[in-house]
Amino acid sequence: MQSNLVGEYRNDYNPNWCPGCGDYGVLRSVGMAFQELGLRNEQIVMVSGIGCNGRFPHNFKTYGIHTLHGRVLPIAQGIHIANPELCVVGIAGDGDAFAIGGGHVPHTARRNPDITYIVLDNGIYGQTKGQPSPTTPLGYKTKVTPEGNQEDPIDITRLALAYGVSFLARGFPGKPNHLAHLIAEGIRHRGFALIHVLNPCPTFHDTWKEYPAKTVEIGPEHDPNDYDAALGLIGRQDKIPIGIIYKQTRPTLAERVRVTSLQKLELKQVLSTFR
Amino acid sequence: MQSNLVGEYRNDYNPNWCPGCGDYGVLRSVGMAFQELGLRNEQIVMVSGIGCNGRFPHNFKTYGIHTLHGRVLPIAQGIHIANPELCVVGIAGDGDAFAIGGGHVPHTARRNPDITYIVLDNGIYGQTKGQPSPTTPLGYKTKVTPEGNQEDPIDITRLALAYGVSFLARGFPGKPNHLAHLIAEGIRHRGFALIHVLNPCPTFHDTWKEYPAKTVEIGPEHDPNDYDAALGLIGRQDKIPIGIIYKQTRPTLAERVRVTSLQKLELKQVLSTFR
Amino acid sequence: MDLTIRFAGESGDGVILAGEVLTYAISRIGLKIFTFRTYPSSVRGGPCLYQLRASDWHAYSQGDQLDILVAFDTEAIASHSKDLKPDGELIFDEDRTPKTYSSLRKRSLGAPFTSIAKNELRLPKARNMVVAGYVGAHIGVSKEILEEVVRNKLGSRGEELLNTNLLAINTGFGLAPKATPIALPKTPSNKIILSGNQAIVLGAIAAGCRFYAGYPITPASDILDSMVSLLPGFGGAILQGEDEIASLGAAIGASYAGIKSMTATSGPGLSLMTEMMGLSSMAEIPVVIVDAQRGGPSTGLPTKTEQSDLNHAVYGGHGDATRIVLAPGNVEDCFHQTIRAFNLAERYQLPVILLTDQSLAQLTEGVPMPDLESIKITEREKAELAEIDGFRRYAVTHDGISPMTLPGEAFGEYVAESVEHDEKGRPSFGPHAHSEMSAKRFRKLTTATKELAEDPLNVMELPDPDADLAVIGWGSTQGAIHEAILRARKNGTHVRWLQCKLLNPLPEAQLSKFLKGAKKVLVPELNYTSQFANLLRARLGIDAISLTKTEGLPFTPDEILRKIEEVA
Amino acid sequence: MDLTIRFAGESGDGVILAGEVLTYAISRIGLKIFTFRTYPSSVRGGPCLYQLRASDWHAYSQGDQLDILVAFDTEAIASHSKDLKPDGELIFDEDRTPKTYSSLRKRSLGAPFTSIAKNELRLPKARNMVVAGYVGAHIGVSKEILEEVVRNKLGSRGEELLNTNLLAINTGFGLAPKATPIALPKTPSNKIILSGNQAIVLGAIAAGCRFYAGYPITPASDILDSMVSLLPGFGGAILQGEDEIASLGAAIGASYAGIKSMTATSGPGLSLMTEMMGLSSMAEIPVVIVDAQRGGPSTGLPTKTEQSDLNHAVYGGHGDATRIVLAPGNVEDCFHQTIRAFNLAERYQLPVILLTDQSLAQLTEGVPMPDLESIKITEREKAELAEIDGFRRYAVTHDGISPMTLPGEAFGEYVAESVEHDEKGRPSFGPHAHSEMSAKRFRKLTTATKELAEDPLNVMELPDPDADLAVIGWGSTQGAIHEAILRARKNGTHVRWLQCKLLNPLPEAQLSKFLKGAKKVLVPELNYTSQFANLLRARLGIDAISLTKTEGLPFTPDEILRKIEEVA
Ligand SMILES: Cc1ncc(C[n+]2csc(CCOP(=O)(O)OP(=O)(O)O)c2C)c(N)n1
Ligand SMILES: Cc1ncc(C[n+]2csc(CCOP(=O)(O)OP(=O)(O)O)c2C)c(N)n1
Ligand code: SF4
Ligand code: SF4
Ligand SMILES: [Mg+2]
Ligand SMILES: [Mg+2]
Repeated sequence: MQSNLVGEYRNDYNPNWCPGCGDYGVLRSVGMAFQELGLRNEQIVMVSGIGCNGRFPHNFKTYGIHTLHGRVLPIAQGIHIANPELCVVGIAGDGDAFAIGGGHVPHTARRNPDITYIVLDNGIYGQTKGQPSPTTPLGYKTKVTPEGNQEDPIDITRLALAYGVSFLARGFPGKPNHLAHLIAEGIRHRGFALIHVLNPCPTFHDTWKEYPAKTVEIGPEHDPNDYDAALGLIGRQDKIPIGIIYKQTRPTLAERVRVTSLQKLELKQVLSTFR
Repeated sequence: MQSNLVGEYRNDYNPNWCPGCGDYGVLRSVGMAFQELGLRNEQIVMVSGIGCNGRFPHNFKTYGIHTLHGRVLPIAQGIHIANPELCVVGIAGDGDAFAIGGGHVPHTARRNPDITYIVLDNGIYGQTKGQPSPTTPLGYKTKVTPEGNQEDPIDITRLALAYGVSFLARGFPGKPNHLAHLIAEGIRHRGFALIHVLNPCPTFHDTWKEYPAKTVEIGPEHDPNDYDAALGLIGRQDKIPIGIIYKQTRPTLAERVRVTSLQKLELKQVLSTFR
Repeated sequence: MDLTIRFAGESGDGVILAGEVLTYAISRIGLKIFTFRTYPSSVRGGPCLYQLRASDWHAYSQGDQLDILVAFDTEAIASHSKDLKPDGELIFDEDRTPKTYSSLRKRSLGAPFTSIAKNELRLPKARNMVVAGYVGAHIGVSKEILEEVVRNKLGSRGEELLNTNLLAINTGFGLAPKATPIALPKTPSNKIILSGNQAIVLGAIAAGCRFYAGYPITPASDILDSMVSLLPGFGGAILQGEDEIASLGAAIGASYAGIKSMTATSGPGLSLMTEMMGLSSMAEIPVVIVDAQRGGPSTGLPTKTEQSDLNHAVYGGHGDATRIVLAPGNVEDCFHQTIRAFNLAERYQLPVILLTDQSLAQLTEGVPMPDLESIKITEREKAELAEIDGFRRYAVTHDGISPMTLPGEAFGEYVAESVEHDEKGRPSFGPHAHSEMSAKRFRKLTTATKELAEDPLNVMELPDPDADLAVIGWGSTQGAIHEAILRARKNGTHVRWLQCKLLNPLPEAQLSKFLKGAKKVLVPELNYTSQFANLLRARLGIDAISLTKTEGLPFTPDEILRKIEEVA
Repeated sequence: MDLTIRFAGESGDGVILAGEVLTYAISRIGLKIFTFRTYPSSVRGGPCLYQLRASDWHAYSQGDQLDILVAFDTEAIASHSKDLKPDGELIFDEDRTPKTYSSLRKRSLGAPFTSIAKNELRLPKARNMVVAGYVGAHIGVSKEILEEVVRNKLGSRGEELLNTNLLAINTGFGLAPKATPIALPKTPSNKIILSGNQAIVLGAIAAGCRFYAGYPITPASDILDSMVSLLPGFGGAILQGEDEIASLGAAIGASYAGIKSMTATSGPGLSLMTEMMGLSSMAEIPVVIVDAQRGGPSTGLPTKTEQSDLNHAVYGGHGDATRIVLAPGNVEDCFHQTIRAFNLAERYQLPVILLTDQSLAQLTEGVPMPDLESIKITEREKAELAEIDGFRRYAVTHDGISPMTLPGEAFGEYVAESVEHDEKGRPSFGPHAHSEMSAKRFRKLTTATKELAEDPLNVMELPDPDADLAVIGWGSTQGAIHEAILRARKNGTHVRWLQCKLLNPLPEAQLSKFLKGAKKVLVPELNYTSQFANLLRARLGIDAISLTKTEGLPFTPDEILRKIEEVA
């Protein structure tokens, strides 16, 4: 039934992902989130980078822009400032978001644009056929690391908290309803929401078996408004918590700088001050 | 007397910083650190970015490279890999290191090259005459933020810990001996050492008065090997701690990937496998 | 009447402000003015220079030699005396320069400016205003006009500041020797005084720009600063990006969502923007990029002028990418070409690069008050919407221009694409899509060439069908060339001249027409590799004599005149 | 003897491996081989193609039409039948294609490959090897040679894998109809089979490259992969950068410290590297940059070929920046031009860009075993050190080349500079420093032009003083042009041909000599805007007829031949 509902947003585009790719599940969850929120198609702008997930927007009857590798956030911010009524959803891979595009994240977090940023973290460069990404686990063998990856992976949630993102959640396409809910909450949140998706890549980094055992849903005892509790949560060694990790209300970027139709100055007058 | 000692490394170059600029003090502390370590001039490579501090290397009778805005770390890593015997010292401003160059920091931290990275944080773009940098305090007025800066500044030490830098210290040119000691310890440390310098810019962001009252030296009760203690330390609201915040021993980048003179393969043989 | 005054001293002396006060005053009297300045490369300290040329004739450049040198210290005398005309005057500060030193010059005037500011006014910082008053009186500007200017500039900054500055001006005025050696013609004028950078900001606002994103860089940062002070008043927004890539990215995003957007940078930033420029070409999203060129390559000479980013503006970036390149020739032109840049970006849905350089960006000129009513604004072509089977954003049209929709408009949904695509914006890597879409994108430039064929903004011309020698220039060299041409003609040399402002696509028809019958072409430009001369050869087969200069400084009219006389 | 076989199917069918086994086998027999492949744009799924041309004649390109189409499924028949010669053969899988469908062709051969692999071998994945054995037998390759190849390729991957593959090959071999229609000449050869990317990696290692930094990007990523498997064995180091800027930065850093360094990328990455390339020019630090071009602009066509980064390679980047651009014409050339790239980078202390494209990077050819002893290696000029008053790193020399030192060498200390500087590398913004240093830097290119004037690696030529028509090509078009020229000559058409491998600075003397007496020049290239033709016009005033193709595919010899016949 849900997939029917999602149909309102889905078009006839055929994704060309490998069989079993986590992206299929995330796609469905995104559609479910739109459905849950009852968004109008034309109100949605999906901004993707380059990677296997780059063609996410093509699957929806919404606005979208398939940008460059690593540049989802700057472009999404421009859209948000230009028209804060839009629902701007960014999609990027772990490599796109945290290798080539990593420099944009802290500054986006500081500015707090009303953007939901879904990072599909498969711990690998899928599109370019299997090189290590910033989140590839230590010791994992890839074509570039035949003896196993020797660089400590980054912890996306730890970085997000250090950067001060105002909404942080983590989900898994193996739990599509839960993930859909997180995405919907991210969109509801007024500000920069980062959704970290633990995303299996059966072709180069298959975690379908691993995550169901490793992840645990965050319970109601966790107060997402508590920064220190959030820090504690992501520091857990035993399990990977999924759910809403952190949440904070702050003015958005557009609330501070947005384009308006208010014109206080007259150009003619301004010109005459230059005498 | 100290300035005499520094003379072994200083040349006749005249820095053109504004009177009272913090850079003068840092320059002296860097020389003192070289002195303390008894480094040979030719062993040192100073790598600077673009900013008021970009001409640091020119003041020393050492090797150096004045690079591009934001690119100190990639270039310094190449030097370190090519010749791990060198003492590679990076110098960059807050804008250079954490705005345009911010994307390189987490990946450098993960790789842990044996580089000492001195970030001269004056909370402003000095060279371009006073625009806000990523560390400009909230509410601070600049030409670009006439109503006061509205973006939360980043916390360099928090980012550094989230990134996993293996040595983190903070100093202040108002305490030149202390700062010199921190730099020397950073150079001694085998791995990526980030020295966060609270650096006054009397022209655009004068903190000469502010810091002596706000800073406090880290006492012997702090164990820099304790990550959580380090996190606690930088979370202090009352004072800004200066001293060695964190320290960890890990293999360096060059230890893992360095260029060697060992040649295990013969090109001729390799070629004949392509039949 | 043609008067060139240079103010020179240490950064921090207030050299620039003194010069500016006189500039505004002289402009109010009705003279043409032209000024430029150099900044020290360090933030403080280092020599600093402001040069003002005033004329009732054609003063299109900063001039060649000085009539008056106002030296704030001995150093300034040492560095700049060589540029004084043989009978030029030196005005110096007796407190800072030994009489013996200054009396080396025949004509020198001095007063103890430092001690007057310190002891009489008890305000050492106001020394520059004392000097301004002194010089003003000396060249025959009235006290009233000087006061008007100071009031207009400082009126909003508080009574106290205003009053001390007025006092300083008046004190200086009184000090000047009564015999006024220079008589200025007076026909009060309503001109406004703008730098190139300011004219660009005002032009952008006039064109409808409501989003500006930029990363600071000399000599483009003033644009960010001016935007901050003006754009919000027009309902616009500003973003200081974390780098140039983010800045251009945000501008493209905002434009995609329907707001006219701009960024400004200098060489290193333009290089960083290269990949993002390609996105604007491929996804067909209008955007305006200002490049205030400086000496290159690499970090180069941040505070010095050069015209060496032309190649990159025209050819830079991987792949075959569409773009339009404009280069204004003076401050007034900066205003109009910026408006045009927005119009062309909207019309042809591509990046438009506006090339200025440090000298044009930072010099000031008197500019006639623009007639705002006559300004024409172009908007992007909007698609008619209907719920058919999907909007064809990249519809293959005869002129290459495909109507657009904006996010928020129902039934106009589409994906703007960075990879090759079909008409609907869906990725398509087949041979047909790429050849068809490449042709469609470049058809826009063919259309532009047609639509702009007669546009007077493409070129500025002084034709002469009898002249064998044709000079073709571009960008900020306009003033120096203009003046050289007039002087050459005065000398009886036949020469025709065209300043090209549309650099890509080139206005081939206008160029051919202009060149008809010419035997030799001289192309003066401020770079090492004769970039524009090579472009003319590549595009039009013109073999030009190239006059280049790679010193980080503008041409003087004399340098160009000499070359004209040499090759004519 | 000239045989073109295409293997087509779905990605995942093992199409490529089947083709490769036959390639190696045929090369061992002594035929010239030439192969190319296309990848689907998605990671898995989508059509996939491997084409092999074998010849005892001049097979310089992938050929025009197919002698044999090996179709793994019906889809492949549908898409590729049109490329079969009228009397070409179709080999198909009876399990996947209805007989009726395949019998549309006169000459078709089928076997139930899928069910044999599944039921007889119990290894559905080995189907491709069954096909390889079948095709091998059909065209007359011996079972022994096929087995040798499989052993050489899979020997190190374990007994079991090897044995099932040998079994599959043999099974397929046995299935083929006994009457062998094609007789292959046999003169065993020692050639090695390399892709362009592999040849570059081996060339780099031969040249002394000991540091490679790169960021993955199609179609350059194979270089990173091959470097990983080879460079450490030679004592070298690899860094996968966080982006292209970091990768080139690390390479420049390592080179500054004395290690020959390289990076490789494709269009989008090259655009991102623009500013960093300028640093290499300004600071005079040798570095080699490989650009495996793909369709552009922007993200463009990642898996398709194009020659549209030439403009950027030659002109890209702000400021007047020195660089050398090379473009190898085939796989063997990739090896030698890469060595040369390092030699020139070291000699002239600047960035050298090596332009390949997707087709050349990923096609494979049989290459004569290189004579390693004859390879000449150039090292950067080392400074004589003495404790005088500071090392003049940027000494102004007559040839522009200033001797260098390396960190670690006492008395050689200096600061490599990104801003304009004096001889010692101290920032200097005066007019003199910039003009002198610009001239010094560009003098290196003048020196290069002189030193390389006669270098046979600059060009490859088939001259003909009597031919009015001259063809000038560059890069990967070499094979298709070569073949077209030979065919044209066979047809009696007079035509001369030069393939240019040194693109900046252009080998003007060789070009002029080659062109002497020619009346028309034809420039075939794979881009929309005739980039090389325009470069020739800009630099040499040559007005060329341009033959372009913008389909993401290489030229076929026939396309070029037709144009030659048309304009000759
Ligand atoms: C500037 C640039 N550099 C490199 C590439 C090549 N590239 C395309 S996708 C990709 C990595 C994709 O990894 P990730 O972002 O994790 O996405 P995934 O494919 O794993 O979903 C790279 C390196 C590019 N398109 N542009
Ligand atoms: C690519 C590029 N963009 C912009 C600039 C201009 N620029 C020079 S220094 C600087 C900022 C300097 O600030 P910071 O790094 O904090 O150093 P500071 O001057 O404050 O010491 C900028 C934006 C440049 N040189 N290169
Ligand atoms: S490579 Fe991995 S991420 Fe990409 S489509 Fe295949 S399974 Fe998905
Ligand atoms: S502007 Fe600030 S940082 Fe720069 S030299 Fe002056 S005081 Fe120092
Ligand atoms: Mg990934
Ligand atoms: Mg700073």
